[in-house]
Amino acid sequence: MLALNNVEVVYDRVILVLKGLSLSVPEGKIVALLGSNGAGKTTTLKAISGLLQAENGRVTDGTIEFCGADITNRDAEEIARRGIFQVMEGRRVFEHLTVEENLIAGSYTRKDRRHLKKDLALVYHYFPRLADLKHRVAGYLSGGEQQMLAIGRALMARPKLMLLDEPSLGLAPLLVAEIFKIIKEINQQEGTTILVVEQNANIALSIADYGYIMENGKIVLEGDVAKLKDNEDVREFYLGLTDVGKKSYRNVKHYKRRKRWLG
Amino acid sequence: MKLLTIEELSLHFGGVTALCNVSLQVNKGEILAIIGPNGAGKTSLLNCISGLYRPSAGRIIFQGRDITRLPPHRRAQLGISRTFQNIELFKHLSVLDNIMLGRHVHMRAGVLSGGLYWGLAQREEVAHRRRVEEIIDFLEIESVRQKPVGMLAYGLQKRVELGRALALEPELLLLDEPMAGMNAEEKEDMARFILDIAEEWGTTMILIEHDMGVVMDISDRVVVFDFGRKIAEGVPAEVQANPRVIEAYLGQQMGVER
Amino acid sequence: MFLQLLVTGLVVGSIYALVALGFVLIYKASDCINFAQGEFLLVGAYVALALVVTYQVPFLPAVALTLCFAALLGVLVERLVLRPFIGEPVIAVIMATIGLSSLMRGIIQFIWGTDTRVFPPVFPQTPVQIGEVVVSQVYLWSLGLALLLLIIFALFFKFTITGIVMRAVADDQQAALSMGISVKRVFAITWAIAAVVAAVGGILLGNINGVNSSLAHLGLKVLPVAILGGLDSIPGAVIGGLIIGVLENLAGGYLDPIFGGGVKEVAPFVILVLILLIRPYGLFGKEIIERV
Amino acid sequence: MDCGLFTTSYEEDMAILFAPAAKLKVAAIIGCLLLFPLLVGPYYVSVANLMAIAVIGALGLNILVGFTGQISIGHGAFIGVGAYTVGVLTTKLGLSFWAALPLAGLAAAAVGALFGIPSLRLKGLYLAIATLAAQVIIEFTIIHWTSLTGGSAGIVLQPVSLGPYSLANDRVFYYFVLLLVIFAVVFTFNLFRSRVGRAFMAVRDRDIAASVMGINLLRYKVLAFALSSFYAGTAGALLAGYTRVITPENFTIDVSIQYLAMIIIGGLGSVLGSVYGAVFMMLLPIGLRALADFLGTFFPNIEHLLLAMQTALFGLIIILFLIFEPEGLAKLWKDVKNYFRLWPFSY
Amino acid sequence: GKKEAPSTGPATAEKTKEPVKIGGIFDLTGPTADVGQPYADGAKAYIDYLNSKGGVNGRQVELIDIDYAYDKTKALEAYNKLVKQDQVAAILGWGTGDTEALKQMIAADKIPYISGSYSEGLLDINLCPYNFLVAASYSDQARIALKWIKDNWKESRKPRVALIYNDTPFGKSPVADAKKYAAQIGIDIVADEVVDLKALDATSQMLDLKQKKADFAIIQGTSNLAATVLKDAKKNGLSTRFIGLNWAADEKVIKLAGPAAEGYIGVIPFAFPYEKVPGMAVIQEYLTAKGQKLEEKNQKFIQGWTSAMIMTEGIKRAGDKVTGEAIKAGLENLANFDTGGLSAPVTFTAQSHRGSEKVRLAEVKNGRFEYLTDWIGYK
Ligand SMILES: Nc1ncnc2c1ncn2[C@@H]1O[C@H](COP(=O)(O)OP(=O)(O)OP(=O)(O)O)[C@@H](O)[C@H]1O
Ligand SMILES: Nc1ncnc2c1ncn2[C@@H]1O[C@H](COP(=O)(O)OP(=O)(O)OP(=O)(O)O)[C@@H](O)[C@H]1O
Ligand SMILES: [Mg+2]
Ligand SMILES: [Mg+2]
Repeated sequence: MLALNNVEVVYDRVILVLKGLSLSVPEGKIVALLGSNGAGKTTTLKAISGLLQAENGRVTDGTIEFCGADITNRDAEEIARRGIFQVMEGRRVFEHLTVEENLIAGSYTRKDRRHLKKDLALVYHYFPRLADLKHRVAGYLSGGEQQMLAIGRALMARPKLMLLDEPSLGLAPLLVAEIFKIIKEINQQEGTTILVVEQNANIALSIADYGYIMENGKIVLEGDVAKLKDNEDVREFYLGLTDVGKKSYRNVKHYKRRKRWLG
Repeated sequence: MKLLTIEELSLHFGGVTALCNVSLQVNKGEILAIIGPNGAGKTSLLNCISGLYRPSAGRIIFQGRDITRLPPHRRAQLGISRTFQNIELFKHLSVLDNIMLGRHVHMRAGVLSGGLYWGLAQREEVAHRRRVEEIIDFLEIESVRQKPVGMLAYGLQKRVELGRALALEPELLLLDEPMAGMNAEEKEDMARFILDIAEEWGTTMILIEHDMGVVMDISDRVVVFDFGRKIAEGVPAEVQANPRVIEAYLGQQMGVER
Repeated sequence: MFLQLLVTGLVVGSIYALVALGFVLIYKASDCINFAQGEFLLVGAYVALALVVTYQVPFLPAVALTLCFAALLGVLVERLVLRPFIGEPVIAVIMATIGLSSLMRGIIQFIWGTDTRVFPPVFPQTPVQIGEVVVSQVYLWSLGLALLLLIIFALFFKFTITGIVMRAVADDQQAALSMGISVKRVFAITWAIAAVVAAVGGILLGNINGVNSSLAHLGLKVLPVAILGGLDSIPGAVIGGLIIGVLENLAGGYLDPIFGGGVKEVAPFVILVLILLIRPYGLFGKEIIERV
Repeated sequence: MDCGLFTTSYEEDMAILFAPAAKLKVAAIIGCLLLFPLLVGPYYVSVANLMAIAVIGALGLNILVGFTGQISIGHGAFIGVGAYTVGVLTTKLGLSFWAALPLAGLAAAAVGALFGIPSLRLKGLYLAIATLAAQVIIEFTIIHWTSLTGGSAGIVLQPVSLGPYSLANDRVFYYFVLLLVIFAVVFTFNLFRSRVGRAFMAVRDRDIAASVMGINLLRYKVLAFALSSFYAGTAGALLAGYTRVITPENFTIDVSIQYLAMIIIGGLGSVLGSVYGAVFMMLLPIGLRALADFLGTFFPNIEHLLLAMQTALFGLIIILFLIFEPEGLAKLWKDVKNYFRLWPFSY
Repeated sequence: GKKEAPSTGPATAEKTKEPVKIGGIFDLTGPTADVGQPYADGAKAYIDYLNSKGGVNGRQVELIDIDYAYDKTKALEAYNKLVKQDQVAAILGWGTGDTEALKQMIAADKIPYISGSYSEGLLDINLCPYNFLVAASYSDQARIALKWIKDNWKESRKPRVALIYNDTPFGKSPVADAKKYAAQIGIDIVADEVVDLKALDATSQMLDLKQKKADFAIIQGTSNLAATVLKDAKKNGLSTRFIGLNWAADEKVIKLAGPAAEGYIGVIPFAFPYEKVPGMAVIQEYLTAKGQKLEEKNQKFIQGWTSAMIMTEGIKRAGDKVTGEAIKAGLENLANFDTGGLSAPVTFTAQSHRGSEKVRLAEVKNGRFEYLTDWIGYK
């Protein structure tokens, strides 16, 4: 459904961030994109959704195809119209609008307004909490509530492909579990294809079908979730597991500190 | 030894109750973790302690002194320092300047002396620069010290923010989700810094964090909030087994994991 | 005298409200103040004047044409001048609109000179007598028109999807983009509407005693109105306009003889500062949400 | 080429000019500035003098807007406070200009600080409009406090002398004001690499974080207003001493806007940018007039057109600048320098 | 600035001589541009005319003019440029405020200066030895208007007069003198109304006038101000009669105010284009040669023309040495100088630069100023 081929992205004409990245997202699946900080995950999503331009970035090489059409360097609004919806990092709800107005704004690209009521009901079905908060100003919601709103807003657009950028950021464990449960539900019941970027590898890999790991602007590892979970490095660096099971942050400290002193 | 005592603190925003009758004690030298669902009032509590929010009722006592009505900068002078949930660095300034700003309360030079760059101002700049370089070494950010922080990667920015808070040489350091958005490896680094600070500088810390692994491992005591109220308090293992905490925050899975 | 000043204040205030509406619209959609609003007003007045006087177009068609022209101009200005500033800091945008005002003023001066020009009488010249108070009919028209437009816009922003989307764009342009909202289109619409509103104000004002470059000062003068009401509040613009209109006229009437003129010009600003000290976001402005 | 410089101590690392090449460059520039009035006629010296005064004013505004992030549309009025202080003190109280000069700075600083107080609660556009109110209110006071200020007619000063020299002499004034400008530039430079200046920038970038780092927001914001107005007041006093005619038109909102344009075109938050911006904005009308004269010899009618378009061009240039070089002349200059530093190895 | 180069220089030998440079500081775009533009046109036209007739003493005159937009700061800049850069011998200036502000420098630089301002303040021969007023001062104009009011007053009570002016040195110039004189001759000044030069609204001022029941109001301003006042007076049903001093009374007021201008009285120091006087024939001839029409010019054009004529007459009488001092002496040599009926005869002496004390009063009847009086003074 979505395919990136050898994509290169440059910011401000000089900063090369993506260095020939390729990945593909099959229809109806959930794909997880993992990677360390600054690897370029957000950049990848922005390259897909066309938001790069707003930050003075460009795809300088390679192509991005969506449903067979080339969408490289197209306008964000056009791409959104084609059915790609990005839920941005840090939630980015419209602070001064109420929850419901936020959701209505989300349905902007829908041609038929007749389903508005139904769509709203659907969102409230997935996120009952939002129904209670309908008339609250979004800027004052707590982090988790804002995250729900951001995803709900995406649902309103009925996208074919939903790009999620770190949906678990700053959320309490219970909520993280809940949100990922809902993401899975949306994927299964609405058939929405999902590309999710996450730091919390555990939970991401628990719902994804396929995973990519990127470092430094390139994909370094990819494969079925099961295969990834078995990989040594993934276990150590992303899942925080050692051979003996979960390692303790206290122990890490002594080990690393010794290393620092020696080095 | 009590460093900070919070008595019956309440905070309202219009109809919203962010904090309700919260009482809490922080002992000198400990790492106290605060956990709780989103919107439970954790950040609001830190904001009250650092003076950004003015509580509707209650008292905050720091080192035996009632600071409830003091403005933020006075509290900084008393030795309360913090980091923020969403990085709040001075984006256009270099790493060095950001951390130098942490030294602000320890410096004296005024406009005239600074503008002439003569006497006090010059001596002071050099002396404090030395302290700042130590912090930079400690946090392992030597290579980026001259870069504007706005250009740095997220993880590095988090470190710079910690450095800036540290430069104040606080008695009490408030950390609001220092590990949010980090991967396992970076979390390890951050955990190491926090433990080193506690050990080498003896700084007391209040830590908000959603990653239970981290909380369990590095905190001495845990306080749990829900809907603006304190619902549990104790050593990590105790809290983790508390059914109320499991229900409100951890969820079944997390609760039983250990 | 008091009654007369009060009534004059109210009707003048309604024109202020109308012009302030232009500020509010643009602020709502793009978080920026358009310092060239006064020049838009002037263009509207001059174009209508040229159509009526030079090309002998009857008044109403001339107004319609002017409004179309204003809309086009708004779109054009947005496209050529403001578009590159999407996402730039406030000060750059302020300065750009200041530059725009200078540019427009120069061009206007080049085309129409600096002389005062007068409309052939459109509204009946004889004033209306209400009790002991005399009001000229143009003012009554403007009062009615201003109120009508204000109601329309208030409803528009609350209930239409375009209105909601415009507010969304003001909050977070990038997020709006990511949802397929065409920020460019929203801006174009906003500027078009703002220019049209300004043109309406310009035509009304031009009909009072004629048109010259001093009409553009109204832009600056009305800024306190917009701020007083709260930069993003449509009811704020109305109430701010009326308050300032009345207070200014009372101040002018009673204090001008003491100070030797000019009180009318400062009074709005003094009132403004006092009110801002108590309410930093004006009477009805949205607070800047600052959470850490 | 200044690559490969190593420093061995923090003192050295923190010096403004530690490279010999930089020292040489500065010396050369100062040399040129010293020679300038000997090479050109009095008219150009007088233009340079007004420019120098503008530089001081622009530095002040940049401290407030560029470095501390408090938008002000009232700078012209603060300059006026300085000018009128000199005017009143010398004509009404018979003080000498030299005594009045520092007092003018202080008076402006006091007024600036007063209008800076709302900055604690007002942000962004609301603050900008509050400073606009300051502009209008001060202007009103100047025009209507006729007994003190001479109202719209203004004040005419007696010529000022500096020992045996008269400041009315363009060259004498030039050297005097040049000294002040150099001092002001260096002072500003230093300020922003030490405690107070850094605090200003912190307030600009994120005031909440600044307060948590122990910076007293009210004090520093008001201080920025006061300091900025001190520069403004000094500029005003110099203007009064030089032109000897003070009238309200010198200090209108247009002047405030012109100063804003200077620092934006020069570069917000850049000391040298203030200098470039002031020079550029002062040269602009002269350049336009010269261009009109020149073109007029070929096309007799175009000069009229160009003159009429002066306002328009002013606006256009500002817009184009903002679009194509939003960081101002300072950035442009840096780019050019960088280009040539690497030349011929630039790619 | 625009250089008035001769279009058709007659004698070739004389062309080799250096032209005499004079400066012009005009308002073409500022708040007084309504009258400033035609004035500047008139002055430039006269210089052009003069050059086509061979200039003065065989030398061409070059008028370097600068538009200062009624801004004293810009006037200062312009003055500096004219004196320091162009080294002009004399200047045709414009406003009261700027001329007053410059007077110290004018005296120090010895630049003969004929301004469009007829402010009494410029007549102090010790302070302003180089300023010359070519027409009755504003104070004199106001006194004449007051005297006329008094002379034509029929009722037993004192007439109530209001003063309407703008808040500039120009506007305020006659106010104090007028009040003093009114008290002397028994007239009550009942109100001071301040109206902006470019104002488009004077409602509150007119309401005040109405309340104070002013019989007359004397306007010191320019055409625009006068027109706004007349229109708002009519809208608010005032019965006050308005008298405009020099700059507030010309054809433009009638054009702008339309029917509201009927009955408006002007204090007129210069001739209207439609008057049949010898000086007008010259202008007619010049304009025809240029393909322009006299009917399209207004009285302010005549005023500019006449002012330039008087200035160059001074230069002519200075002889070959065109220094400021010589031109001053030349001007002080004028005694009952006849401008061809374009203004009252002009006399300057070393003791007084009050060129004239006489004006005519005219009233708007059927859209045209018609004289009520001959040249009169107040004494
Ligand atoms: N607008 C920009 N201009 C210049 N450089 C940028 C810009 N945005 C991002 N970068 C740089 O690109 C690199 C990748 O950034 P990106 O945000 O894509 O990383 P990420 O993988 O999403 O990291 P994180 O986990 O921290 O969100 C970083 O080094 C960053 O500094
Ligand atoms: N400035 C404010 N104005 C209004 N309401 C606020 C403000 N700050 C916080 N709140 C409200 O107070 C409550 C507590 O918020 P707080 O930010 O303290 O939560 P938190 O525990 O830090 O949550 P999270 O884990 O998401 O950061 C929330 O309901 C929030 O909406
Ligand atoms: Mg990211
Ligand atoms: Mg929080």
